[in-house]
Amino acid sequence: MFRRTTWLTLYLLLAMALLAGPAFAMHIAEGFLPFNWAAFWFVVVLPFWFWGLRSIQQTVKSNPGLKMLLGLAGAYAFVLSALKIPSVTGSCSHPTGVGLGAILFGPAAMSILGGIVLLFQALLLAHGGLSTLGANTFSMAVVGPFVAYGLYRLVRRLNGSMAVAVFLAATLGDLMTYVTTSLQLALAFPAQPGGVLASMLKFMGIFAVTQLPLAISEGILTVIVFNLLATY
Amino acid sequence: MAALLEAERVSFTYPDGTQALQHVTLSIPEGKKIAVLGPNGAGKSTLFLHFNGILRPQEGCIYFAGARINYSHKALTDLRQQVGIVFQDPDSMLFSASVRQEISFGPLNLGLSREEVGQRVEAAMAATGITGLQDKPTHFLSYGQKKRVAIASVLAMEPRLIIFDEPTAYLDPRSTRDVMALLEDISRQGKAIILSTHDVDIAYTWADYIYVLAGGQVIGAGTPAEIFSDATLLEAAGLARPWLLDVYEDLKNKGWLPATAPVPKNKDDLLGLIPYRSRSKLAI
Amino acid sequence: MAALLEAERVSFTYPDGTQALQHVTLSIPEGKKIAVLGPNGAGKSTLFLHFNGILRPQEGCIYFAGARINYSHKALTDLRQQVGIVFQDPDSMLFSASVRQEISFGPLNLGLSREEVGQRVEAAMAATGITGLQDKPTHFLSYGQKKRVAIASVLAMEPRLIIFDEPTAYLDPRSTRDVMALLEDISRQGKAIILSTHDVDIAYTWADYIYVLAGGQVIGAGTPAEIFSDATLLEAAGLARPWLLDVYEDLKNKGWLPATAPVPKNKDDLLGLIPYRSRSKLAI
Amino acid sequence: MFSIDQYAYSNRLKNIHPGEKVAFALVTLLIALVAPRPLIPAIIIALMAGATIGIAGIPARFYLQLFLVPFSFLVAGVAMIALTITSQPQASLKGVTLLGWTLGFTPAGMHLAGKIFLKSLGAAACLYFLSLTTPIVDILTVLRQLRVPALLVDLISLTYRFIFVLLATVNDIYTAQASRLGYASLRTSYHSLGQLAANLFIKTYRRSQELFTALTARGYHEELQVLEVAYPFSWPFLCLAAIFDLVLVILMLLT
Repeated sequence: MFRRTTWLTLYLLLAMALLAGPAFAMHIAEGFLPFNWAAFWFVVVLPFWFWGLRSIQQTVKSNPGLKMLLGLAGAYAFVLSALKIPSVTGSCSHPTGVGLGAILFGPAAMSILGGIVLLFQALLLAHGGLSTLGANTFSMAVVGPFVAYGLYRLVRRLNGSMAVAVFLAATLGDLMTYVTTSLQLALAFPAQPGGVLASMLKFMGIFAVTQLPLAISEGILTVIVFNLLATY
Repeated sequence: MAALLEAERVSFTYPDGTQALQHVTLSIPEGKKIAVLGPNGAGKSTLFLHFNGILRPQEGCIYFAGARINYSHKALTDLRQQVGIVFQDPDSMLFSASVRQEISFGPLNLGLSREEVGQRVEAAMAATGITGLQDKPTHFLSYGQKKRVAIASVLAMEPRLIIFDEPTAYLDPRSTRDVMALLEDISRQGKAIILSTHDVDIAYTWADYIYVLAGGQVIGAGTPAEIFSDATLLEAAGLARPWLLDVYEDLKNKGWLPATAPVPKNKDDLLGLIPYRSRSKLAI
Repeated sequence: MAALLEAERVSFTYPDGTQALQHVTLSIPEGKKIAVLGPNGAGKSTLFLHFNGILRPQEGCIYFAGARINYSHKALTDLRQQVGIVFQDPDSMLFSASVRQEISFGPLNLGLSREEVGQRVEAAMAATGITGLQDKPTHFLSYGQKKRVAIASVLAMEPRLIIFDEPTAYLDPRSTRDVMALLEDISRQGKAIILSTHDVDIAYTWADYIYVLAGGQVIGAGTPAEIFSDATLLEAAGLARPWLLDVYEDLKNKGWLPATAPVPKNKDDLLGLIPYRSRSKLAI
Repeated sequence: MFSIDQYAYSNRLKNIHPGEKVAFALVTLLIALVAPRPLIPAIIIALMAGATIGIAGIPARFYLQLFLVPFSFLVAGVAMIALTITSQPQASLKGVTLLGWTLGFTPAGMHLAGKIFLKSLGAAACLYFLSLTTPIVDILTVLRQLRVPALLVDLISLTYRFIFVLLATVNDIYTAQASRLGYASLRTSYHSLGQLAANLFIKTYRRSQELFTALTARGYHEELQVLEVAYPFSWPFLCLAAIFDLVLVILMLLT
């Protein structure tokens, strides 16, 4: 009897998690991380914020109009992430804009812009949180953009086509974001038997189903956007 | 006159709590020129978005060609083909790389053949006089040209009713004249037109029938002469009177026009009514 | 009348090759109401950006209060305090979500004390009638209200000349009236005003003097009566004639007004010119 | 456009000094995070809900709906924490065994999951108290007073203002596309969305240039200086908040 209930609960929980919304599923919710880990990720992200701010400061000095552009770019990223993309699986989901932003503005600016977007998602939309701002910034505004930007540059250097470079950057940037989130959760909550690795597999398992189609959708969309931007 | 489009007690409140429409009932006859007047925020744009199914009434219903809209995917596709909207800001209507691509967007989404689409694009460009611009990127065009492209992009879908939301706002006088002439052409082809405008002179001269909206309600409906002779209505809607009527009234009050003189429809009518002052006339 | 601002053979070409201004020479007298007319793309906005030093003429020069602008940091700060611009789209002018903070931006840039800034903000809000909006965020305001905030943000710098770029575009008749009344208030305080508009009726009635731009050149300059009686000029600039003049001319042609009758400045003037038809008058 | 934002400007605690609200929310959030027992987050939820609904006047229905936002993440996350997969059978493990691997729950895992769930809701209650009672404009004031770099505050402030402008633009473009059947099928939807994102970017770029021009015309030079609104300190609020947090801390140390 207990077995069956457990099974049922497990099944229901999984179904809910999958159906209830891949929307913003990657944001670690407010208060979810223990204090030590929440603080740890702030410490990790801090140098990137310093670096990003310094790099913006330098460009703004030589070109004061850039401050307005970056401020509006933050709004752009926020608005973009509020759009719904129809996924190949039929459900709807929100793009992260990680790849697009990284290629357009570079990873340094993205660490700041991404952090600002996450702040507003927490304050205006109740997605994510203040205590998890450091962790979420690390996965979505540091790792994702770095991977995306690095891949984009790499493929372009290897004479890969623009479309391939953009697609790989956006898709893998997106995927690496959720791998990072899984790692963050696994570090905070290692499995009793099996430790961090087992825990990470658990979290990745649940994200893989929701995020893989989304990552591909976002890759396709980003390619379309870049093709159009190239005509301007 | 058969009604092409009807709204019956339509109410709509936005998620933020703004009550945009309250029990709006009105009827757009086939092939006629209808002006919708009212201050900013009166609910005109919200009403128009109901006419092609972008918004769905929370109360009441919309009828197109006698049938109640059922909001199925197919019904919406049909409706949006039949009811075109030329939005106020051409910049938010144009998103393609070239003029030709822009105009083909709608017809392609209708699932027409490439040939058919090509023909429609040609026809729409010819009708709006932009054939010469077809290969230009849309963002290089002047404001007036963009407006024409926006109109062509709706024309190419061959709708039976076209809604123009403030088509002359921000246009210079010559472009305004051109756009109004284009509207006249479109009307002559038997299409119904709804025009929203703040220019009372244009509305008075152009419209067959006028609806006045304020605070989400229809507060007046009638022929231009009826609407603009109702001082209370004009005050409530913050509308001015067309200068034509002011001069006409003044001339009548001062005894130059007989009390039975027909109300002039445009400037030429009015000036035609004014007699010459000559010795022979003075002798009467 | 001393010229407050002068442009002398100013030419400017954008980096993309668009020749926006060609040898533009004009003069704005202190405390007067100047209208600048011309089609979209005539170079009006480019000219205005020269007036407060955002753009620097590639040829020719700009004089403010008799002195040639030297484009040093200090000179520019001074110039921008003296010459304010209210741009057409308030959403591109307002950077802050707080009305009060928005208006305080300009005065703070002048290096005034916090107290002085606070007083100026209050005064500017009172003058534009937006004191009641100060606690609302910008994104809750209507288009017309944002326009007022934009005007207040310029007023707070206490400039001697304010440039209004299409202040009535997209506004409904009542808001248009309100904005024009506000302009009248500002003018009465002795400030010079430059207004660009497509509304010839407004320009005719409002302006002391008119410049007509087309293709980056000044193609006409004169009093409203002079400008609008020059048919060739109106045709070249794509301008319509104010209806007031049409009716006036017709009445004159038909013999109702003496050839020496003063050209009416507004509707009341015109209607005042039209005599009553009475037995005694007919007997003359 | 965002209900939370609307309430932030219209709630009954709007005129309390923003510094006090920020401090109260963050200190309580911290207590929720470090509290070892589930009792503390439970008290925090109750009191924050009371303050937000009862004192600030936020409708209860809307407030409860807000807790549904992180719900899918919480349920999935908590389920994964509770879930144990192992090949070494444990006495306390209840679940299904397949091919020698057992998939199930242990009482310890369930307990931990429940604790985290409650703690998250407690923390969320603190976040919601802040976001529902304190307008972003006021939060920016606090950031400036805390000597956060001006550049960062300017960027946050610009982002906030233009979120609304760009959302209106997105709405216009989307409506125009949908009117011409741009979202009639999956294929056209992708194409239309791509156009929307690209166009929005171009418009964003142009707007930033226009804004720069307009601000330069008003004497902009490197910094977006503005006059701060001076809120008086509210001693009653400050005292209540301090007492509340103090009680929580004592409770935490005692248990």
